[in-house]
Amino acid sequence: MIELDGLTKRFGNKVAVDDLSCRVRPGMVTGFLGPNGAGKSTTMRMMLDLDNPTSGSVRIDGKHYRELREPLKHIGALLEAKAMHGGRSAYNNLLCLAQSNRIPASRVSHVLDMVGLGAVAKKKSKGFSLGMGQRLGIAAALLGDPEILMFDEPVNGLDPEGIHWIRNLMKALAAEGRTIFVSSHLMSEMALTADHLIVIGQGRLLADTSMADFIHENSRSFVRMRSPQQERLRDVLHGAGIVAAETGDGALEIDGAAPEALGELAAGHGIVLHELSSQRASLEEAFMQMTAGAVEYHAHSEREGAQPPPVGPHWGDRWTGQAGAGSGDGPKGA
Amino acid sequence: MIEAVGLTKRYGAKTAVHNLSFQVRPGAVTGFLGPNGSGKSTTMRMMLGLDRPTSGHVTIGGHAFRSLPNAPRQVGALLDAKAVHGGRSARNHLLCLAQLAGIPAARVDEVLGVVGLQDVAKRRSKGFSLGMGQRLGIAAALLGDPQVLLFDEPVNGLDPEGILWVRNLMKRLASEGRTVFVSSHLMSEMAVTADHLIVIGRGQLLSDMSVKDFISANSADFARVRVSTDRPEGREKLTASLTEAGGRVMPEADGALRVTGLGLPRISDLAHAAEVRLWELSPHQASLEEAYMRMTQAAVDYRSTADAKAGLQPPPGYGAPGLPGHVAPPPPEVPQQGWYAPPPPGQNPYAAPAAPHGPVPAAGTAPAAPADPTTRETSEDPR
Amino acid sequence: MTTPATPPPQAPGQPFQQPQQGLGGPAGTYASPIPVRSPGLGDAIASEWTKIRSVRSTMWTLGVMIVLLLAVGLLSAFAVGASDAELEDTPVLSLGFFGVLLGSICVITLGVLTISSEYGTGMIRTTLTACPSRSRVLIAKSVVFFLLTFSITAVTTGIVGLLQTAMLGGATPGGDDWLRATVGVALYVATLGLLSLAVGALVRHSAGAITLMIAVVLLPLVLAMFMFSPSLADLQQALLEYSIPSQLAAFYDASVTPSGPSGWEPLWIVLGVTAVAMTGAFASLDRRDV
Amino acid sequence: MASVSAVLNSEWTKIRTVASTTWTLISAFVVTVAMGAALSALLNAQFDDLPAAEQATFDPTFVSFSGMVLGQLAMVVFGVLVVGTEYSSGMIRTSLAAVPQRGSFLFSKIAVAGALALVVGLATSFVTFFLSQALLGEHGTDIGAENVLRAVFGGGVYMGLIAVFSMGVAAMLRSSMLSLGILMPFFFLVSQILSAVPGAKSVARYFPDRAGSKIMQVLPDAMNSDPAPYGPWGGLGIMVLWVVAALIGGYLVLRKRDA
Repeated sequence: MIELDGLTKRFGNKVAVDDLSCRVRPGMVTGFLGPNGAGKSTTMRMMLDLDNPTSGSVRIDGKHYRELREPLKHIGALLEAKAMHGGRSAYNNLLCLAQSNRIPASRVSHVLDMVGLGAVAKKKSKGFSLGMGQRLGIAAALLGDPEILMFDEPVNGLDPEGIHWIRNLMKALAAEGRTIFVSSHLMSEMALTADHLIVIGQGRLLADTSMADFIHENSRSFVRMRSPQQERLRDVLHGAGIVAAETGDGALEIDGAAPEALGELAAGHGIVLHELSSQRASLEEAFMQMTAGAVEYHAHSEREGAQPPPVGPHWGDRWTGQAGAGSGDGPKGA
Repeated sequence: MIEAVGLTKRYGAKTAVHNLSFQVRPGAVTGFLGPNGSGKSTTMRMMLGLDRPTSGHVTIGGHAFRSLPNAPRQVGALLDAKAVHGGRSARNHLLCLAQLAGIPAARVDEVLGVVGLQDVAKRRSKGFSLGMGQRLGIAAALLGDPQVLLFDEPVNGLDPEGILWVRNLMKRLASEGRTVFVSSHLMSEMAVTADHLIVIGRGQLLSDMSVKDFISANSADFARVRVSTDRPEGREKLTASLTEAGGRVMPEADGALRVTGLGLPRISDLAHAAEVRLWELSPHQASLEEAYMRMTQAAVDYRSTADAKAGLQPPPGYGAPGLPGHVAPPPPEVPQQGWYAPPPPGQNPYAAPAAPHGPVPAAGTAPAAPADPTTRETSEDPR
Repeated sequence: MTTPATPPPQAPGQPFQQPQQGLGGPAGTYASPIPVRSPGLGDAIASEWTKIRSVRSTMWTLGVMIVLLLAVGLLSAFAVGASDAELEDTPVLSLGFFGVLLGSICVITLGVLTISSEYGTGMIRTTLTACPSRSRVLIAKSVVFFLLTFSITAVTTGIVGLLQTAMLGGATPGGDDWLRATVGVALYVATLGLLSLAVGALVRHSAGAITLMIAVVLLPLVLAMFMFSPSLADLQQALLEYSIPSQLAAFYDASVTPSGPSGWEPLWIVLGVTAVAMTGAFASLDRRDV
Repeated sequence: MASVSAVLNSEWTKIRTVASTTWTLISAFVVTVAMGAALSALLNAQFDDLPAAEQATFDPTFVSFSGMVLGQLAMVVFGVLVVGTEYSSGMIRTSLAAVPQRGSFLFSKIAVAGALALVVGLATSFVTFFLSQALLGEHGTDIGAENVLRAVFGGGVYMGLIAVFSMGVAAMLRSSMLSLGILMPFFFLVSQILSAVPGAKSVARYFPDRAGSKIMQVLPDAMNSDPAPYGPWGGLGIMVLWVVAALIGGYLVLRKRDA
C-alpha cells in the first residue's frame, strides 16, 4: 500500500505536482496515466524519496521511505532502463544492490534468468540494447521479491514477447496480493493490464477509479447492429422509440440500449441480424477525452486524423512563392 | 522505393542479417517487425549506409544511400532519439543538420512547429524527456521533406497524444505518396498504422505481406454469440446446429459461444432456423500481436522464465489467505506450447473492441483471440 | 580527398531549383515544395560552424585557452620583470611559450571532441545520414576547426607578444621573429589540433583520444628523462629534439637542444604527420561501420 | 537504518567490479614510484651540481615522494570517479532506492573507497621510499632515522586523504567531468603556480595539497622550500580540515538536492 498525502513539488515557479492525494492498493495492478509533463515521473521519484516533496508526504505501508530498513525487500522500482554503471556486468550491477539489502547472491542469478538475461549476465551493461536494459531494470526491481512494485514505462524497448511476458508478470504479481504501480503511455497495454487507474494532468489528480468506471465515464458505449433488412430494422427501432444512427458502412449504432433488449426486439419482429455487438470506446479514447486540456507539447496537426488528410502540399505554401529566398525568412504563424 | 537484395551482415562469427531480400513500396506505411536481436536495427543502418553489408546490397530509389544525389532531401531517418549532443539546443541541432543538407533555415522553425517543440526550441536537449527527444528526432527526419522516411521505434516515450499524432503523421506521409518504413515492437500501433508488414527473425525474412493477409494467415477470426437466457435449451440447440454446419464452437465463461469457421450471416441464419434468439452476435478479428507471436515464436533470443524465488523466503504480507488469486496463479512464463492464453474476452469487459471510428480495429485493445487448439495445425510456424 | 560525388552545383545566382520530381533520383511520387538545392562543402562548413558555436563546452575550452595564453604569458613576463633578471640572449617573445604549451592542451581537447563527441552521443549517425559523403564532413570539420583555432591563437599570441615587449625592454624582435611567434605558432598549434581531430576520428572515444594525444605531447620528454644509459643517448637526443614542446620552442628560437628542427621546420614535420593521420581518418570513416 | 555492514559489502562490490578502479590505482602507484625512482637516480648522479642551499636542506625522504605531484592526480581521478560515475550513469537513483539513508550510503562508499586508497597509498609510499633510497645510494637515508617513518607513513595517508577529498568534492558537484575539470588544474597548476607567486604564497600554503605534503618532509623546509608557519602534523591537520569540509558539503548536497 502506497499512500500519497497532499504531495506537492515545485521547481522554481513551476508546479510539477500539485496537492496529490491518493492510495495505491494491494492485490491489483494500478495504472498511472498522464500526458508528458504531467508530473508522473516526479511523483514516482518522490515515492522513492529521490526528490524531496515541497510539501506533503508519501507513506509506504505506513512508513516513510527513509525509515525502511531494507527497502528492496519492501518496494522494487524500475525508473529508467539504463540507470546502471555501464562498465559493470549485469550480474555485478545487481550484486551491489543485493548486498546492500542483504539479499543472497543466488537470487541475482535467479532474477537474471527470470528476465531472460542469464546468457549475458557477465557482459558489461554498456552494450545492452534498450530492451535488454529494460529487462535488467525489471530484474533489479524483482531482486528483493518485494510486496510493492513500481514500473515506469516497463514495455519501452521490449519486443512483443517481452511485452507479453511483463504483462502477465504484473498480473500474476498482483494476484499474489502485491501492490503493482505502473505508468505507461500505451493505452492498449494498460487496458490489458491495469485494474485501477490514477490519472493526473498538470500535476493534479484527474481520476482515481477502476478501469471499467473510467472508460464508462469518459466515453460513450453503444450497440452496433447490422442486418440484411436494414430498412425494416430502422423502422422497428423507430417504432420502439429508439434512435439509431447510420454509419457509412451500412451498420446502425444505437446509444443507451441493452443488446439483449435489441436482440429480443429484432427477433420479435423476425428480423435477421448479421451483427449485434456492444461496443465500448477504448481506454485510449477515454484518456484522450479526459486529458484534452492538460497536454503540454501539442503537435501541429489536426487531432481527428482518422480520415486521410488531404493530399498535396500542406506545409509548402510558403515555399512555392518564394524563389530564391532561402534563409532568414521566419515561418509565419508557425 | 527501398530495395534489399541478398542483404547479409556478419559480425565475426555471428550473422546478424542473412540473405534478406525485400522491397518497400511508396504510398504505404510498411511495418518492420521482429524480436529483439533479430537484425532490424542492423538492416536499417545498412539502408542508411552506416554499416556496410557483408554481401548483397540495399538501394533507395535505385541508388545505394551513399551515392544518392542530395540524400537528405530524399531520405529522412529517425534511428535513436537520444543521438543528439545534449549541450546543444533543439533549434541549433536542427539548424546544423539543415545547413549540412542545404535546407533553408526557415524550415527548421517549421518542423519544430510540426512536432510541437517550438516552445522549448532554445533549451538544451540534455533536459529533454524521452518523448521530447523522440519528437526532436522526428523533426530531424522531416527536415528535408523527403520522399523516403525511416523510423525506428518512433512512439517510444511518447504520450498517448503523441502516439496518436505519430500514427496520423505516418499515414498522412504515406498518403502523399512517400515511402514510410517503420520498425516497432508495439503490435497494437502497427495494426492501426501499417498497411504492409515485413517480419524478420534471426536475421532472416519470415514474412512480407499486407497486414490483413498476415493476420488471416497466422490466426483465426471468430464470432462471439450470446443467446437469450429465457430458454436455456437454445444454447445447446444452436451449438448442435452450428457444429453440424461445419463450425467449431467453444463455450466461454460467461455463457457466450465462440464460433469459428462460419460467417456472421450464416450463424444468423442458423440461429433463425433453430429459432434461437440472439442477444449478441459480434465479429472479433484476431490481433496482430497474436499473429505475430505465432510466427516468431522460434526466433526469440531473450526469453523470460518463471520466478521460482530461489534463495528468498517471501516476506510476510502477501499471499495471505483471502486475497484474490491466492490460489496458485499461473506463473508468468511463456511456455513453449499454448503460450498465448489471454483471459477470455468475457472476463475483461474493458477490453471491448476497438475504436468505432478507426479504419482498422485497434487490435491491441480488442480482446485477443486465444490460440484455438484446433487451428494450430493449420497455421503452422513457417519453418 | 576530393569533393564528394554530388550533382554539379547549380549556376551561381539561381541557387534554388523549382521543385521538381526525380531530381537525379527515382521518379518519386512525392515532390517536396521546398526548393531543392544540392548542398556542397560550403553548407557543410556552415553546419560545422553552427555545431561548434552552439555547444557551451567548446566555448569554455576556447575561453580557458585564451585565458591560459594571456595569464601565463603575462605572469611570466611579470615574474621576469619583477626579478630584475637579465634577459641576456633570451628573446622576449619566448616568454609566451609556456602559455602556448598549456593552451595547446585545450586545442588538443577541442580537436578530439570536435569529432569524438559525435561518436559519444550517436550524433554521427544523424550527421552521416544528412550528408552521406564522409569526405565532405571530415573536410568541413577540419576547415572550421583549423580556421577557428588558428585565428584565436594568432591573435592571442600577438596580443601577448605586444604586452610582453611593452613590459620588458630587451632586444627588439625582428619581423621574422614576430611572424614565427604568432602566425607560425598558431599554424603549428592549429595543425596539432587537426592531428588530434584525426586521432579522434580513428579512436572514436573522447577520453581515449585525449589521453593518447597528451601522451604524444608529453611522453617523449618524460621517456627521455629515463634514458640514462649511454647506449640510448642517440634515441634520447632524438626524443628531446623532436618532442612537441621542443618543436614548439623552435618557433621562439629557444629550443631546449642546440640541434634539431629550427625555424619553420617543425611546421613541415607536423603537417606531414597530420596529413598521414588525416588520410587514415578518412579511410577509417569511409570503411568502418558507424 | 539499513545494515551498515551490508552497505559496506555492496560498496566494495561496486568498487571492485569496475575497471577504472584498477587503472587509476595502478597508475597512482606506478607513476609515483617511477617518478620518485627516476628523480632519485638523477639527483644521485648530479648531487654535486645542486645549489648549496638545496644541498644543505637535502631531504632524501621528500625526494623519494616527488612522484606524488603526478601520482596524486591519479588518486584524484579515482576519488572523483567513485562518486561521479554514480551520477553520470544514473546509478545514483538505483542506489538511493536501495539505500535511502543518505548518510549510510555516502559514508559507506567513502569509507570503502578511502580505505582502499589508503592501503594503495601506503603501499606506494613504502615502495617508493625503499626504491628511491636504494637509488640515492650514499645520499639516502634509513627508515629508522628520526622522523622518517612518520614521513613515509604520512605519504600514504596523504594519498588516501587526497582521494577522500576528491570524493567529497565530486559529491558536492555531482559530476565527474566538472569535478575533474576543477580538481586537476587546481592540484596540477593553480596550487603549484600560486605557491610560486610572491603575494599569493601565504594563502597557497593553506591549500590542502600544500599543507598536507608537509608531512612527507623529514627536515623542516626541505629542499630549500619556503618555511611554513605550521609543522608536519599541523599541515596534515589543515588537510584533514579540508577533507572534513568537503565531506560535510558532499553530505549536505546529497541530502538536500533531488537525486
